[in-house]
Amino acid sequence: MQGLKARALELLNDGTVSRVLGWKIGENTYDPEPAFFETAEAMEQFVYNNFCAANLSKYMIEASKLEGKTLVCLKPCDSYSFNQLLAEHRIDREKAYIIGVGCKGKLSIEKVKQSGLKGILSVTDTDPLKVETLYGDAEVAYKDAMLDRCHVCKGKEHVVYDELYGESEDTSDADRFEQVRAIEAMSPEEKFAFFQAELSKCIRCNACRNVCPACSCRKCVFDSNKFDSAQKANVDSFEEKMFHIIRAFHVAGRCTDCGECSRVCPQGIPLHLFNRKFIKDINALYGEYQAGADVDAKGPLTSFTTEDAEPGVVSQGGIV
Amino acid sequence: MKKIAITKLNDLYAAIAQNQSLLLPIKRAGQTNFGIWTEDAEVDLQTLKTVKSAKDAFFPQSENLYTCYKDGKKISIAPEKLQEESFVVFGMKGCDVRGAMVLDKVFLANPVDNYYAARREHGIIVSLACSQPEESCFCKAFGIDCAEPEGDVVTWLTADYLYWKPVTEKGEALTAQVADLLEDADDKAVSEQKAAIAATVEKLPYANISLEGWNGDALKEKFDSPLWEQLYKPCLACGTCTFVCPTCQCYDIKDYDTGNGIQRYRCWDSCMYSDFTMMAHGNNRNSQMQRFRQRFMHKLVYFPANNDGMYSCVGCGRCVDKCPSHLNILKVIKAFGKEGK
Amino acid sequence: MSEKKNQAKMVQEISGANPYKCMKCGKCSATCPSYDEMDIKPHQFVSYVQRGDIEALAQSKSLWKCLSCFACVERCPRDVEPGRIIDAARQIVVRQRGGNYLKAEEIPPLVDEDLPQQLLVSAYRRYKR
Amino acid sequence: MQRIGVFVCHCGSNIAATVDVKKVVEMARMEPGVVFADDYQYMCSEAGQAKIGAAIKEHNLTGIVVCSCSPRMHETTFRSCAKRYGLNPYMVEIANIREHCSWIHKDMQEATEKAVILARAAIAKVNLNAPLQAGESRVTKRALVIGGGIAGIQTALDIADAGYEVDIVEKTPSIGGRMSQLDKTFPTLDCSACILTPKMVDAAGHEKIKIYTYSEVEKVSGFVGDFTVDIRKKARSVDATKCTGCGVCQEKCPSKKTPSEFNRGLGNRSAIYTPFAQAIPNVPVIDREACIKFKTGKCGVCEKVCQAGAIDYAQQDEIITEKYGAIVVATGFDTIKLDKYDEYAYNQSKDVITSLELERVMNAAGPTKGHLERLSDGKAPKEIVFIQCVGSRCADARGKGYCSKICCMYTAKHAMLIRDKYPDVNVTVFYIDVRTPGKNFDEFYRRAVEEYGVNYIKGQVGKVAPQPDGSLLVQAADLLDNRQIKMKADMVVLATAIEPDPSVRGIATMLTASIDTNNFLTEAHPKLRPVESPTAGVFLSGVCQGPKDIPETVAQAGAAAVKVIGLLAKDKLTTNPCTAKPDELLCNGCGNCAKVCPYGAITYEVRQINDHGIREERRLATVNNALCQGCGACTVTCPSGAMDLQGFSNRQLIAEVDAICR
Amino acid sequence: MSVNEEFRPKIVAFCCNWCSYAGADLAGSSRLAYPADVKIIRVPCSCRVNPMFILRAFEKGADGVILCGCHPGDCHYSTGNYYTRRRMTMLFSMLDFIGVENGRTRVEWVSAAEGVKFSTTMNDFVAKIRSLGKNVRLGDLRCKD
Repeated sequence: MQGLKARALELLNDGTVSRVLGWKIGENTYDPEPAFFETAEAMEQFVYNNFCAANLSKYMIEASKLEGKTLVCLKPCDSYSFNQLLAEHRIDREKAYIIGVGCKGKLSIEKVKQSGLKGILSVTDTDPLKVETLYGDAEVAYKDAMLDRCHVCKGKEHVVYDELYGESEDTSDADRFEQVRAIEAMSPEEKFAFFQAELSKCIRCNACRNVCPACSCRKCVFDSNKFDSAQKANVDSFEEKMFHIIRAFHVAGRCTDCGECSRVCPQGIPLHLFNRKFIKDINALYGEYQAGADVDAKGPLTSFTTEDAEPGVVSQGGIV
Repeated sequence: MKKIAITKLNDLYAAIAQNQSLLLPIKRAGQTNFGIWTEDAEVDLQTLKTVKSAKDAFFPQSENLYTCYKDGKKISIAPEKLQEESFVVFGMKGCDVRGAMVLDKVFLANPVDNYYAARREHGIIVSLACSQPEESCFCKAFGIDCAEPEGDVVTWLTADYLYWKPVTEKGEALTAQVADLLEDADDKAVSEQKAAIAATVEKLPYANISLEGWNGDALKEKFDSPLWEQLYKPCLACGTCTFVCPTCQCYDIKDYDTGNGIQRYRCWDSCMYSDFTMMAHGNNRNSQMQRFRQRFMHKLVYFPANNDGMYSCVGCGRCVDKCPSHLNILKVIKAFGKEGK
Repeated sequence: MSEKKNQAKMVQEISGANPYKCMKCGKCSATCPSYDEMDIKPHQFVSYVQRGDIEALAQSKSLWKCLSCFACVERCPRDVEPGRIIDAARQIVVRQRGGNYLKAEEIPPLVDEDLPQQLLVSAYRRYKR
Repeated sequence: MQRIGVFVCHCGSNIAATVDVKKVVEMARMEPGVVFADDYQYMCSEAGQAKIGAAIKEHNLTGIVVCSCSPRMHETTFRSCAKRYGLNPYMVEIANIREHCSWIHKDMQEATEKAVILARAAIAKVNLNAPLQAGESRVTKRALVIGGGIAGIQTALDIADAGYEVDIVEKTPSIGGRMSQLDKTFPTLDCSACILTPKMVDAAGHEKIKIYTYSEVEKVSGFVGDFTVDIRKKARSVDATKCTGCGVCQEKCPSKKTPSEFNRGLGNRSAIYTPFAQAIPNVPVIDREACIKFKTGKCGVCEKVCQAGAIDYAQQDEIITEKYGAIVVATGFDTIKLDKYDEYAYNQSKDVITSLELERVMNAAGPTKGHLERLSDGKAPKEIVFIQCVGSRCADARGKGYCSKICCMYTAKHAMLIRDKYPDVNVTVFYIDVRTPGKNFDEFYRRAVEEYGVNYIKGQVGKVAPQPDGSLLVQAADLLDNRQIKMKADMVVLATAIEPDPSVRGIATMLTASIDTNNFLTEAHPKLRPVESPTAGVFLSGVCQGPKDIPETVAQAGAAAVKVIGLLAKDKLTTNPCTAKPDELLCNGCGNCAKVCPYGAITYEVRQINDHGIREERRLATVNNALCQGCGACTVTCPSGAMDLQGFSNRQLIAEVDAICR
Repeated sequence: MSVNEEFRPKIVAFCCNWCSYAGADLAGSSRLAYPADVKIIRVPCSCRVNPMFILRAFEKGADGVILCGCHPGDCHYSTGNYYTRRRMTMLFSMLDFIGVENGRTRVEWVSAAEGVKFSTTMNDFVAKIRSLGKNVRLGDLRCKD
């Protein structure tokens, strides 16, 4: 981390970049916040640890409007989001100096809490995590504290960068589509009950949307009056279904599966399931596609072949 | 002081629910929130903080105000019925109870909000002491005693018993309804728990955070501080902090066309949203910095200025736990503290 | 009847070939080194599959005369690949019969490293009985 | 708030027999915005229209709904009616209560209920209608033809004969194209040059036609009626105004080892050359790659021998910018590469040639002066094998999935010509199918078999193996006799698949004209608009659109010309007002809408924006109304809803949905 | 709902102007009956239909939504229906995924000459929706009468 900080400082000092987009040390190990650093003094608060989960690529939209280059720290999976934003002209490659930072799977304090620990006073980002709580000390295995998305890691390679710093590891140890398949196997009644229970928790805080690098619209369709669709919680829950279906549809073929939506949901709704369902369908019907892997790739929903499957395939046994 | 064995809690719930609806923390799809008790509900008193506060009980996230019906070209209006039956909110923590009192300042002041007032009048609060406070709790800074919260009835949960102490008339009446299930108890176990809680609270990292300088007098100096420009940057402009907050009281009024008429409803709004207080001419706050600043200035400066020094933060720490960018009121207070202001 | 259909379906599944794509150009037969020894010619294989007459294929000399040289597979312009079809038919016969010409342990010394794997597998099938 | 009038038509008894029109009128009066409703026997009649007109005037109507027959029938009628009475024609909506209601339902109550709902939906929509103005754009009365083969020449001649200026851009040094390389043409066996050359001369001499040879289209901007095109005139190194075409330079040029493109590499040409004797213009070019002067600085023979002083080594490429109203693509074809067909030994043996190479061999001006001989040893072949469908009708990646269409006929022609001129030569044709639809085509093929004794064998060749004695062993199947054939041949001719000329890809991109998976240009409609590209103002001529023979090419060239003439004859183009329209405050500039636009109507520009006080430069989508046809594909691709379709806006369609589901 | 009162579904049919709407006109002029439950909305091309419209219809009480366009390859705008095909496949798959009965939505290619197909398609679709019953999973309760 010190090396990364030193390198960032060097680039800031020699004028290569006008600011650094990274993480600022939090109150504790586990709550670093995304931050812009413009001075050497500010850089003292720079931190990069295993709790730095936030995907910084979306902040580059605003950073691209600023004078000078922004040094941005991207983890391997974040670099896909960066590419996708680049493909959609939302950010300017020339305005970014990308340090591809190493990632060995990111940790989540929620996961630590889910292991039953309460009143956490301090925690390390080591394997195992050493946790000091008001009610005693404990240890949590690194894998157990890792974000769900890291269990289906996209790999250790950055798809775009100017220089690399630190080692990465492919932390995948689960089947990416296992949950999707499990739901597909349910009866319509079970599926409906499952999603009804999950979506009824939704408080329409829009965190999923606002954190999503694919949801980069200046004004979301749910915030405008274009479709007479509500941004805020409605008396009937239909709006939540509408919101999540349409949101998933809008990012279909553009979602890099970065998992930020599920990470930030205050109600723990597995929102990535919607996106992954689309990814799975796209892979099955239109060929393997990873958004953000290739800036020049044609998106699956903005292209076609004359031989595509008919929509009826859904009622004829579904898309396998 | 009364008590009931925790093995018999379900009987207690059933007894309460017989006479009025009962809201209490229920775990659903992995998350605990206040909900209406049913036979098969999974009651969860172990989770310290429900994701959303108990605010919904008195000020629901969405509620109908009235409906317009159309008959040919004639229009008639049918107001929504106000709350007429009593209900019990069980398991509110000290911070949430105080949160309701903050809301009272807003909705019960003239002009009184009828919808809210009716719910407050018919709601009976059974609060629960926090046996195991957590690191993000800082209610003590606002003078709240989580070991003995306010409410109509106060309860304490120990390993074996729920201790029950009616405080108000409403509380006494409720106690009378369930008297058959309760047995008399002494204060010993409760005193022990209160002492233990007090000891834990002292160890909480933010329990004694200083609010010095946060009051109506600080308005201009705080408002103009350059710190906001730095602090807001990671904010995603989502509404998580406002929606989990027990005191955020802003709402928006919207219309819904059902095809048979128009329903006018109100729903929580968030000062983090770009259309917050949007008017025909546009918006007063057109940058996220201004919206971000609004939230904290409101809680720590404007509100106390208008309400005899009462902050509209109760230190529940939900926003601290839930902010996707790990921003929170504590970091704001501390940032200003460092500046020496 | 349904047994016939099943076998034809199985041939298609095993070979991955779609006999209906054949446009009867005969390039397979033109290219086949064992043509003269076959009673059913490579370009005719697909007709048997289309008719569902796998039994006739199974009884044919061709089944055992195909060298699995894959010249037809290589040159078929329609991706029908008769070599795979006959290989699939052979496999069905082998599955029905069971029993092998060779013992497993006898194989490694006989294997030439330079031989294509596909050829080996197909040879195992042929000399299995 | 709109002031809407609703007019319910009885259509005699067509509607009134099953729909209670009075009830529809009564119900319509209840709908928001409706200030007037009435019914009439025949709304489309003069009296009916007068009724509408009177109501527009009397009630100050801002929009009208006509409940009648299908809009496909009378929408135009009622729109012009509205216009006559001072109402914007796009403030009219039709509720189809005849085809979609009265004619298919028997029960009066049911049909009436449905008619009310349909009327209600139309009213809900018209409440949100906005007046639309059809735009106008000017037409530059000049056409560009890309490609100077028979397709391009014919198109240019037809356009020019109608009195419009045409420019032809041809990338090689001469016009003429593939047809100029052919020896004879089927089914008449007349000499290709004899029928093509006069056309070339006509084109060159036509006062309305300007020919840019050795030139390429470099950039295209604009849209139908108003294209701006940059043409790169490559440096010829010869001053065309001075050159007399005497040919001495070519004779004297010491660099003579460059394979001749015109002869398909079967012979050589000099560094300074005209591709063939009848080239137009008859002005040579210097191939700078091959020229000794350009390579070493020494030589200069051509300059010395040129009496006219036309040689100009310093000549530079020239960019010509010209405006056009219409563009015709006539880029033609080439044969596919045979690298992947090892079994035919094309790369191993000189005696395995393509049919196009055979054309050159047979041609009196070709590398063998028209003598049929083996290219390896110059001996006269005794046994010739033709192989059909080489790379055509191929499902795999080696070839093309389509039928090249011309091979059956030219092979019959070749076989016939050989048997005619060299009766002692045996000719065998291996075929999969013989396809000869066309006037006098099958008769032609039968003559080859019946009169000329060409041996047609149903079956494909599996392998051609060059033998040590110089012959070729052909191994094939005779499917009808069920035997395998192994025969020796002296020469093998491959009917090689044709494919669009590779240059078409770049041109299609410049024109935003779509191409299919085989690189053929896509037509606007496969049946009804076969010579138009989906991109307005772009037309297709010849094989660039799909395989075809000369008469078909000429016919299509004429058809394309007629379409161009029809376009150029107009002074102004009226544009469809129901076009896509982006909301500049919502647009992200992400570029997805342009990806699905079939007409290339969407481009992006960076503009200064004032978004509620926030001033910044943004990349924004702009729609060219002259190009947009109003399909709406972009609107659904746009996640923020910035892109909307006028006349079928999101809110209008939602209003209809709401009204129906109410 | 009483037993003898037949369930009358609300069905929205989006038809492209060039093929399917004309097909529906042909069904009309050929007097080929289909239930009055079907109400047609005219769109320029099937690719104009936003998934939002379909969800909106269900929200407001529709029991079935059918989308008709030109046959693939015959689109008036040459490629519109190819995009429709992918979009609707995705949308329908998602509706199925969240447990909405998958017969409630359908895409059918109907040309201007296929009046018979239009009519049989609508008859068939209405029968399917009747068998599925009222749409309860994808509607806003406030819009139910």
